[in-house]
Amino acid sequence: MRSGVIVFPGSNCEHDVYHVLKHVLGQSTRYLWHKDQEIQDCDLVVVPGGFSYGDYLRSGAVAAHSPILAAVRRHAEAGGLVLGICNGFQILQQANLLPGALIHNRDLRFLCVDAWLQVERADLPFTRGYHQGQVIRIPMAHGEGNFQASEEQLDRLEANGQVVFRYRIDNANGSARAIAGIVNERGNVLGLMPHPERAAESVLGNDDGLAFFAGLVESVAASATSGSPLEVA
Amino acid sequence: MSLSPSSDAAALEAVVTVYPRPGILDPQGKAISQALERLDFDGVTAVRAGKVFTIGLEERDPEAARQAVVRMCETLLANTVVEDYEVTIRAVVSGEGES
Amino acid sequence: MSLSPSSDAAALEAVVTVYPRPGILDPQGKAISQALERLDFDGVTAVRAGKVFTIGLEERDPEAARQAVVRMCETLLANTVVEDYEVTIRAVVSGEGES
Amino acid sequence: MSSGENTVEGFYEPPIDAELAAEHGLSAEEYENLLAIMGRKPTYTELGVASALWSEHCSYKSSKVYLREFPSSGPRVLEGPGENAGVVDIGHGWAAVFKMESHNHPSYIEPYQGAATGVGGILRDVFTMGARPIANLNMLCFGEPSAPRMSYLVDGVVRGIGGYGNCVGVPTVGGQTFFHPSYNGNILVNAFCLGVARTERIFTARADGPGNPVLYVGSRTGRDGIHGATMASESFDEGSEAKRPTVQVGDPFTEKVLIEACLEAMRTDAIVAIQDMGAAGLTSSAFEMASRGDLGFRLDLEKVPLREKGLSPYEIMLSESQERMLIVAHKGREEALFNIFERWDLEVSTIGELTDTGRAVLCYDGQVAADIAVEPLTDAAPMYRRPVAEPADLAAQQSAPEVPVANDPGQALLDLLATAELGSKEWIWRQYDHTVRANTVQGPGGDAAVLTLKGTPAALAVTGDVHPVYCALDPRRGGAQAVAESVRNLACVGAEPVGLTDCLNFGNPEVPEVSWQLREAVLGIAEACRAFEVPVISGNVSLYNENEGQSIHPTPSVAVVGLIPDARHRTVAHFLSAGQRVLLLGEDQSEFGGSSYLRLLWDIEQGRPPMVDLAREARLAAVLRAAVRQGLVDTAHDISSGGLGVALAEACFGAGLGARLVVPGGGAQLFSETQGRALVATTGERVDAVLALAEAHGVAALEVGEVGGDRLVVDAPEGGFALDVSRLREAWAIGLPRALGL
Ligand SMILES: Nc1ncnc2c1ncn2[C@@H]1O[C@H](COP(=O)(O)OP(=O)(O)O)[C@@H](O)[C@H]1O
Ligand SMILES: [Mg+2]
Repeated sequence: MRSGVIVFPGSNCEHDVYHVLKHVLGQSTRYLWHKDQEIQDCDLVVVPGGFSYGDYLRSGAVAAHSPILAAVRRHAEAGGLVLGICNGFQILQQANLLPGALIHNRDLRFLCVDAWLQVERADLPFTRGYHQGQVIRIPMAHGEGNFQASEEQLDRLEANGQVVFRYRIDNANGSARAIAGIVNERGNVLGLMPHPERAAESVLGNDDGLAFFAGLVESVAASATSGSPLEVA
Repeated sequence: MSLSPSSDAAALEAVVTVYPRPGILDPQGKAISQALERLDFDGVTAVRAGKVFTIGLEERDPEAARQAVVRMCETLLANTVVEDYEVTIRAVVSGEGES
Repeated sequence: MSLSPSSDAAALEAVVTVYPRPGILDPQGKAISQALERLDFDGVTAVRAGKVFTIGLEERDPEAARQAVVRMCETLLANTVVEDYEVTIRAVVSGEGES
Repeated sequence: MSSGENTVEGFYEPPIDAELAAEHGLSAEEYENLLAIMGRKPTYTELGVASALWSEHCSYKSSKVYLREFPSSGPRVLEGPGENAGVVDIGHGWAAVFKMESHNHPSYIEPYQGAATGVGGILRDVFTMGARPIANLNMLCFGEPSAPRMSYLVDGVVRGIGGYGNCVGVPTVGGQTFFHPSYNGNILVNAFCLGVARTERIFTARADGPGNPVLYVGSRTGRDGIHGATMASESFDEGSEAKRPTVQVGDPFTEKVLIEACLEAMRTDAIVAIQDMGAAGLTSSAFEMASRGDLGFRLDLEKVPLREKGLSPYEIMLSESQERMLIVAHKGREEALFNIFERWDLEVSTIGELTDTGRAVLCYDGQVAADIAVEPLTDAAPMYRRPVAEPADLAAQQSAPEVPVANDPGQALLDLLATAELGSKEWIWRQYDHTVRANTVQGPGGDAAVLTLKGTPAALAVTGDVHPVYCALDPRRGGAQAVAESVRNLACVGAEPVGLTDCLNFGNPEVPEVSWQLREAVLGIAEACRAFEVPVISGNVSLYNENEGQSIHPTPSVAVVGLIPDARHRTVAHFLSAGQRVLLLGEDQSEFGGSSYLRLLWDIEQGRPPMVDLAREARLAAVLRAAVRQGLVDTAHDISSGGLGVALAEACFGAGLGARLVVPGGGAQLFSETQGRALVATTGERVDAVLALAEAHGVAALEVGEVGGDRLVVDAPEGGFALDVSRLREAWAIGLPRALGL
């Protein structure tokens, strides 16, 4: 799998994702610069966590207008895989690649805890490493991760099977319907608040997140041999 | 709204306020209500918390200025999925008064 | 300032704006200026970013209302070490207009 | 240059006299000395510069005589005190770079920005050495939770530390939080940062090569934090609000970009020296770089990027605006640097050059605002051996208090756990990103934080300690105790200490009792460092911490970095599974001086603090390290504040597991704070192996029971208790937020 990890000024998880893809999984991985106009030769584009451009105004608001995002949009439209983690999720939302909004956590504080996530569907390239209903432990760390959307929109997300990860045990940031991660209708753009890349090595005492990336690698490899497009039917 | 009646040549600035849409969760407004209550401020019926921006403009035509600022709101300053905004164009007041 | 000329019995609300003091670094304002520039909005001379609160009040006397809100600012809404605030008392406008 | 008149057109400069010098904090003697060095009256800018360089903060004039006591060399030490941060070799071609610094006064005035800029400052000290920051700690001392403004201060400080650290993406992995009335009017915020660098890629702030250009990078200069004293002087037109010094506001985004851009720039070979602009801003950074290289420099101050118009040369030299760096580049190779900084959208400008004159010449539009010899000014920085006196009431304070019996030890334990001091600090650290960078093996909540060193089998451990009450009752013992506890905490995760940094927070050194405390604490730390063979590689001193004329408790914070050769050997500080058998290492001596039990339950702050037997501590640490590294234990937790009772309860919380134990003593003795103790838990044959290991090292070891169930049951001759773990946990979990009403 060839991956590109975007670097915005203020990104701070780009090294972590790069490390997992490149060094833990041995995949071809490179950084993409926020001023780049093109994405070439990438199966997967990762929009990493951090505080892009400081996020002083609103998380993701400025990054959504950066040159690379136009290229991400084209990549997504062409069926390429796009993964937004934490700030990356916020950015994809601000760029209208994913629905809803991520507002301040319920108690208005930054929250860094391990989240228990239920995998709602395991038929996506992003979740092939898990089985449906599996509960995994993934670190989260954010101040604006409270997923909100209108009731109709939430119903639509549920009906379409776009809710991919849900908080279990504790919905600490107050997200509507405990939503932690969603996918677009086509199934190739995923955003989630918790950080699977922070739990991808056994030395850290938790590698629940490794299957996330390993599953992606498998999916891409499988689609390459079968020649079939990546997204789910 | 409150367009200043000053001459066309006056320097303009925009004041933009951005609030969570009615019906959308406003954790900040809620927290402030509760804090005010805890501090024994009675008689507060509701609090909405938002952001405000004062934007100095080179444009001297109020209508053109408004249009530009509305575009800024749509693209950057407000998250129109969950927020409403309001733009006021006024002549620059020099010297900031504290109430 | 812009006290509405409505009857004494009108419901009041306060609009409080809170800005970083002049001279103090305003990273948010700076970030917004730069972002607007990157988005090709020319002609922006300066951006100041602050907070705004709309506070519904039971008090019907504008002066008493102002005094209460000033106290809220001093104790909670503004950090007077680094921020200035401004209070406007007005009659409640029902229905929010977007510009 | 004649003085007493304006040096630069357009800026008012007040007449220079002894009074103005005094307002700048210079004593009469120091001012005389300055006149002698200069051979004339200084200009206004020169006076500002000299007084900044000779301030306590920059010159360490009251503490320097003591700091020499610290052992600061060792086989691993690559840079000791004197640089922006200390550097130790940790093998595999890597160096650990770390330092701690205070931001006490600013945090009391504006807690969010004060704490945030404290974090920003210490990060710059570390990355300026060429290191990538990988972990932060924060050591906090607050007043009583019920004191005025206190919950506001706690909330602001915690948000500020989080706001800055989270944004720059450096995990905050630990710290300490203490509450005591002595900090009611003067809180302490000490920030520590650890970075890693390749050993061959360490940068220093030593200027070299006359003719080399001086570059300014980062945020623009505003009127942030310019000398309070000078601002009070009449030299400023009154009523001119805009000229007032302003609170420093942190911009973590700019810092983050600076980190990335500087680390990239450091790979170009275009940098001769680099230094952040910290306290006293451009003044101290420029003078320190020049004096380390025995050179002079010329700055064209009109080239300094300004945030607002009209800053005078004086203000430009003394501004403490954040997120700024000073770089000496190789002449002709600036282009490479400009390209990098511009790629990161950072402002960079050449503001001067190095000279071989040995003089600092500060110009503004060609007019000379200052022309002053560097070396005499930095060399002549005052140094005082201030009078010391043991406090008159020391003997009374140290007299052994009567220890009230604990009729209901279970209730006493619940009450202790519910205090802000001993309650869980999770409310604080869950607001800090402690997992970013994906190195965190053990974050906050354990005895020491553990971070992997990617690409190697090794890990780094880090912890910080100080017990201000012990230090008040016996500063020498307190200083030694802080080091001993850190070393013990590191040993619990299998780490061997490789270096220490300190932050000495004291009251007014002109009070002889305070200078005595300072001396004693330093001697205690030094003695312990020698015993454990831990070099002091960096540090910071914060004096004049007073509360209505009353000095704070002496608070010599220390942070120690340790090395774990193989990160796979992992222990945690809590019980892991039913059936684990629990062992006590070390023996209780029934010591209650300064203890939590006496203070928090009986309001008695008296007695000598627990003895610190350094040889015994070293043996205990050796046993713990060996046990962890040989995989003999899965749980290790040190016994400190609140004694065995609190340590046992804490060990139950991690996995919600109870234990059934029989211990000696009991009653109040469960809360004795004798040092040199730890509890470990393990299974099967490893129990005997641990006992044998302890015996071989001459450390007392006793098996006391077994993990299991959901109750903590402690049997003891003088009274035990049996309590649901959930009940203990509840008390402990909400103690801190409830005390603060947050
Ligand atoms: N301000 C803080 N920030 C982060 N972690 C903290 C803070 N205060 C305390 N902690 C963490 O809480 C735990 C308990 O602290 P403490 O009782 O001082 O530990 P110990 O007694 O082992 O030194 C430690 O893991 C420490 O790192
Ligand atoms: Mg401690």
